[in-house]
Amino acid sequence: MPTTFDLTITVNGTRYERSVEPRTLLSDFLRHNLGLTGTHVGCEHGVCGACSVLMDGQPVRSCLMFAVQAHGHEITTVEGLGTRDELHPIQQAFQEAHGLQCGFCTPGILTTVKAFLEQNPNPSEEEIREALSGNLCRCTGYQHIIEAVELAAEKMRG
Amino acid sequence: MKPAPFEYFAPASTDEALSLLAEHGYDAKVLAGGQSLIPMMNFRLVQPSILVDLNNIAELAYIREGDDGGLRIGAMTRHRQVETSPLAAERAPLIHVAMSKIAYPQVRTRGTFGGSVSHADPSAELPALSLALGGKFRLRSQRGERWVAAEDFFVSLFTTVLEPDELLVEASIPPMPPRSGWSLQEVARRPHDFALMGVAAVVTLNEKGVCDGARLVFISAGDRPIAAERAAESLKGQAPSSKVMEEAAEIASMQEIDPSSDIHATAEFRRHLANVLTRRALEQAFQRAAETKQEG
Amino acid sequence: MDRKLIGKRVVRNEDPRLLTGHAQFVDDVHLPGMLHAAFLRSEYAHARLLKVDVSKARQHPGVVAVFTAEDMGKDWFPGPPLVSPPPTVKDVVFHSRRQVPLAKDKIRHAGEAIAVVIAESRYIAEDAVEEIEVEYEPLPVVLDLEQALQPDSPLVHDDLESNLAARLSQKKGDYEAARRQADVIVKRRIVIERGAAAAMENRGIVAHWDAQSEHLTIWDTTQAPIPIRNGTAARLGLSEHQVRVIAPFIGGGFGPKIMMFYPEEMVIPWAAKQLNRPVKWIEDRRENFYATTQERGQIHDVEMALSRDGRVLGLKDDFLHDTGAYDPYGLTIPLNTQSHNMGGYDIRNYSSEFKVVFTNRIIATPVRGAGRPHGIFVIERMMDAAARELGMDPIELRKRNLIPPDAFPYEHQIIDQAFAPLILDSGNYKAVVDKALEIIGYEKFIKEEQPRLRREGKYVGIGVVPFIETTGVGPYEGARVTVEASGKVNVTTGIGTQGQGHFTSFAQIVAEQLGVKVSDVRIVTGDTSEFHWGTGTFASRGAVVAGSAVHAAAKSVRQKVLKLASKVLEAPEEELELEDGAVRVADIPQKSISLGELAVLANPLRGAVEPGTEPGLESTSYYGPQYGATAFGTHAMILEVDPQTMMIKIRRYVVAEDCGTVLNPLILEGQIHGGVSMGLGNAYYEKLHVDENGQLLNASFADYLLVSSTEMPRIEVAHLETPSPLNELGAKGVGEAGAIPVPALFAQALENAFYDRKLEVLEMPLSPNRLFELLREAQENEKSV
Amino acid sequence: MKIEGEYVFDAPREEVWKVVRDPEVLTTCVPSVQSVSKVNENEFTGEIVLRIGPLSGAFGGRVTVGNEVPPESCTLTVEGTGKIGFLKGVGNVVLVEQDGGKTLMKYSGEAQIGGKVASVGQRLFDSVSKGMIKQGLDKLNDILVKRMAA
Repeated sequence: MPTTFDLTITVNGTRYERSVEPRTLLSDFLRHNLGLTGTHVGCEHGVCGACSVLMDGQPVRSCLMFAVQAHGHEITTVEGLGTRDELHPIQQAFQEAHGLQCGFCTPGILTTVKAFLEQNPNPSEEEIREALSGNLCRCTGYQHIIEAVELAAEKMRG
Repeated sequence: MKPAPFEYFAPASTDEALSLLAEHGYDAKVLAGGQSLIPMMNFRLVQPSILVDLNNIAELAYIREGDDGGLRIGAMTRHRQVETSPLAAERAPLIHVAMSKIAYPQVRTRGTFGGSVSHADPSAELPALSLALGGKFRLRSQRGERWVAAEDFFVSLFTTVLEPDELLVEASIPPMPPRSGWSLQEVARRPHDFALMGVAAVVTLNEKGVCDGARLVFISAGDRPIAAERAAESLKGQAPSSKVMEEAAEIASMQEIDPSSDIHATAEFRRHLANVLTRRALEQAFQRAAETKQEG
Repeated sequence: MDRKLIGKRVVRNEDPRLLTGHAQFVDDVHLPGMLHAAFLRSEYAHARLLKVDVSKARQHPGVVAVFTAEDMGKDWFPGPPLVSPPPTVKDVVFHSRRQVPLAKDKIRHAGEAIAVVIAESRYIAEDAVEEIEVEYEPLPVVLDLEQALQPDSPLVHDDLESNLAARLSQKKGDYEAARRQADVIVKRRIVIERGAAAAMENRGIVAHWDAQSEHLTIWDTTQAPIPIRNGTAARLGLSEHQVRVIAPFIGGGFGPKIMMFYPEEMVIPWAAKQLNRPVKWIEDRRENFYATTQERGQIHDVEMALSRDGRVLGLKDDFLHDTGAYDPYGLTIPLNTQSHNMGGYDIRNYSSEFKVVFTNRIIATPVRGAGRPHGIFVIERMMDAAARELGMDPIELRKRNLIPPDAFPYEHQIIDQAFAPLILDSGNYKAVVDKALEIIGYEKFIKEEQPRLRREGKYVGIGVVPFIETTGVGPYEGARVTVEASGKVNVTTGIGTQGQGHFTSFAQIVAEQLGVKVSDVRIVTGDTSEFHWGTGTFASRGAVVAGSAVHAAAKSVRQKVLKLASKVLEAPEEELELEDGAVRVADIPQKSISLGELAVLANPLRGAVEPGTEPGLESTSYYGPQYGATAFGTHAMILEVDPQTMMIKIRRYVVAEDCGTVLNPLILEGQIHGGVSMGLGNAYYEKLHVDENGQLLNASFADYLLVSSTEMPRIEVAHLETPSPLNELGAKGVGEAGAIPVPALFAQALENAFYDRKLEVLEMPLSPNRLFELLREAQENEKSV
Repeated sequence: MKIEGEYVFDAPREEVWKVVRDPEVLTTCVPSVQSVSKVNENEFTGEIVLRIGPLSGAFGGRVTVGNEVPPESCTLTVEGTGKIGFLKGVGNVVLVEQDGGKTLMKYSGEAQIGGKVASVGQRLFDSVSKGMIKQGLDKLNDILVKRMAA
């Protein structure tokens, strides 16, 4: 049997202790070991952005990290934003502006946008496009996503 | 697309990392940000038997002012840290502006300065910019420490002078001389892709407004960052004019670079772009140099 | 009809699940004891398979089984023909050659599956795949469509005389006679290359055989669950009632997730049954480039005959279509091309023959557009070439040839992709073109802005391209609408859904009829245990065909509601209205009963249901159009190009669209935006690069370039509505529309930008490098003249 | 992929021919060769462990020599297969005498790369092949210069 590593990780505020093979990708760990299947896997080579999660508040590709590397860190996935009954303002904005179609790329976009709006609460359209450059979407042509981010920024500014 | 198995070490100090490298040599692969290495591992193009992960080495992540007034950047400094560093913006604006061109936000939060330089991808910005700014790198192994100038560091595709037991621990970027200007010009299919062609120009004017020195370094123009020395030399002693810039562009694009053909661009198109971008880069760099002259 | 909900910007019912990560996609299915599969795929595009040695892989710790074609025994046979054999058009040739579960004896495209490893984890399965040893005898590769038809070409299928898979010609009027009358003949060769659909979610299947109940459940990323159920049952010798196929949330379809019967769809359920354990296979991105179908490869030789005053007298287009290694999907794509070759123009004389060619490439099946962008690219490029030849404004030339509003239904006298007569049902084409021209400010741009920009040294061009889209084809779809005791409404339909907003647009249709809130209508799609009949989501037919079935079922339930309520409330049906989840007597609002209460009354626990009636407020309806509804649109673009670097910037993008009755403008606009982004990919970014040996050189998102947020322009959309007379909703499809005209539009705008060079674009997609080469060629041609 | 180029050796043609025609010497000049064994006069097999930065892969390979016209020209065929893909190259080598005891080598051929490495590594082919050929020929020249000196 290959060597496994014991790791402690906090995901969406919950602490988990698990034993993993070092080669286990963080994306697979979140989805299959922790059952947090909201994080999606689209390319596994770091281009599509569907697997983006926040590590210590910063957006990262979970397919380009090994789970062991998240030992001792805090991860936020889409499940850590709002709930179905109480959507996070970003999620609300995405529904209102129709910022998603098939919804597959959406979790990675929501986490990316969360970090982005925390750093830049009043972004221009160009800055939004820049911020989303690492998240591919095949359905929307991005326009409604951009409008959703503008709306979310407005909601979060209050 | 799942990586093959490997043995994993996550040393907490540089010394510990060096001892692991000394022990495992060629079999060990260093994992810095992993934004180039892990995709290759996922494709199983790379199957290292041992990974030495530097991400727990806090002492390697810093941006400091150098004794020479330039910048000292620890190997494990994330691109994002450089991108948001006022010190970097002030001391090495060329590097600072390049940061937003490196891949995507999510990659920049992981990718590291030392990792990018050590990976020595001829299409990457940081190797070329380090060279354009006359930077040097501090390499350490259990055998000792050495400084290597950027111009001596890059050997060929993905290959540097780093020995298997050696680690790049720090980059030193000197300040530009007074009356210097710079420019980074790139053409990429999409803004965040590897550039089809790119050029970094750093020029210095003397008090009379004549070019005192220039550096032109090309991205995606050969098997390593390519410095166009003869083109730079041709500018020396000249007052900037479109004629001298065109001549320099011609020399660099036709004689000095050695671009490849791939599915995105033929070597011929790359040379054409190099010519166009060199002229644009020199124009902007001289413009900036002239402005600093007025300020100074 | 006064509509309360149809046509409104209703937010989507499905979003909260998707936004919180709770929507189930195939890879989210986790079953106890589940195993994971990985395929060994051919490195060669064309080779004899001499030996496959799986012995080492079988020994690998954690591996449960390894199967090759040999191991499948009598269960090894090709997939079904998916689209029935071709119609009885004169002299049609069609050789059906279908894909196999695992390659035996011969490899016909790089990426063809050779063996499958089933292991405790995907990681282990991939480790073991590397231990399979294969001996190949490489064969010369068939790639070029013209060379493939030469007598000395190597053969993709050794038992055929040539690589000709099919041939079909269609004629309308008399092209030769038109040619003789013409003042001007314009001839061009147009080349269209392949691209990938590249849905963000790759394909995947989970199969679970329950030996005790003898029941097979399959979760599949398919656009067509019912055909997959039927086919799987047939393959495994089971009743259709023993197989349940669930297409849960799907991360984008765009065509290739159609009822392909992919090798994996044949192998995984079979393996799960063999091993009596659930098996999951999730395609990775690299596999998606090698194992998922693609589209677009064609070569056209076109001729257009015109009169001096700009009337198109006739069109002739003979073309080659690349079907790849097999042709399970019949003639859908080239027939679509033939149907769109005349665009929205009144062309009386038409002649077109296509030859479908086998090559050593992945199978071609429809990808968003499905042959239509090709047809539009051809006719629109010809229009531009003709305008230049005639010295006429390209828009004026188009306007002179548009089908006038009083000519509908317009019969083309050829057949469409569904073998039905190609009839354009309705439209007001000129109004749509004018709308696009008005929004983009065509006259002002041409007369004022462009000259000014040119004086500034800028290369800024304008393009305007009209197009048709045949949509909503048969055979049929069905739906069942049920009012439940809670007062909420349940709707089931057989189609799958991949992000088109069916959970909302269908709910709007039902809510409109039953006076309930859209959010109180629950839509179930893509589960064969919920609805037995239907085909799938393709050809921009979901909203039209399934939507019409939903509409019919909802109307029928409304009748039942009114009938029962009339009895209960003791009021004539005409005086009743359905509002706020209740039936009430108009003008006497206190006299009302909720739908929930009515549903309970309709399902009595005591007493008797009257003879000749059915219990429940429920109805099932089907809709099958005689022929499809045809949408029309016009896109316009202002494009700036850096003449030195070939980098582009789209300054404005306008869409005027007439897809009949608009169900939900928010969703409609989303569909258009997405289509345009894919079309822009087909115009300037997305190309599958295959080398001379059939090796794909860009099997990653680093090298296969999807349009990202930084390239996409803002799109201005205007709607015009000419309801289709073919269905009660008046709907026409729109799912593919956005993608169709973009490459033609881009080419036109580019040529217009390079006003001082003789640039002519006769290929798609372009790239900066290719544009650079074309400009060089143009320059050299000019020199040599 | 087309491969084409020229190289000038600091040795006379006969000497160059000898080493080119001796796959045992020739294969030692292929960067990263691990082992070579002779099948017959014209055919050699061996193993190459290719290392390009982090990329590394073992290839089992075969070199055959054909169409000999001593000391002017021959055809070299190189085939290799490994975990990350396969490679096949056929090249014509022509030697032309130059002044001062030097020899010009002209080579041209076709290389076919397949499998995993082809599908995602195309950006690197040109650079890698150029680099490897240059490295190999430099090494061959070193051997020649040493032989001449000896």
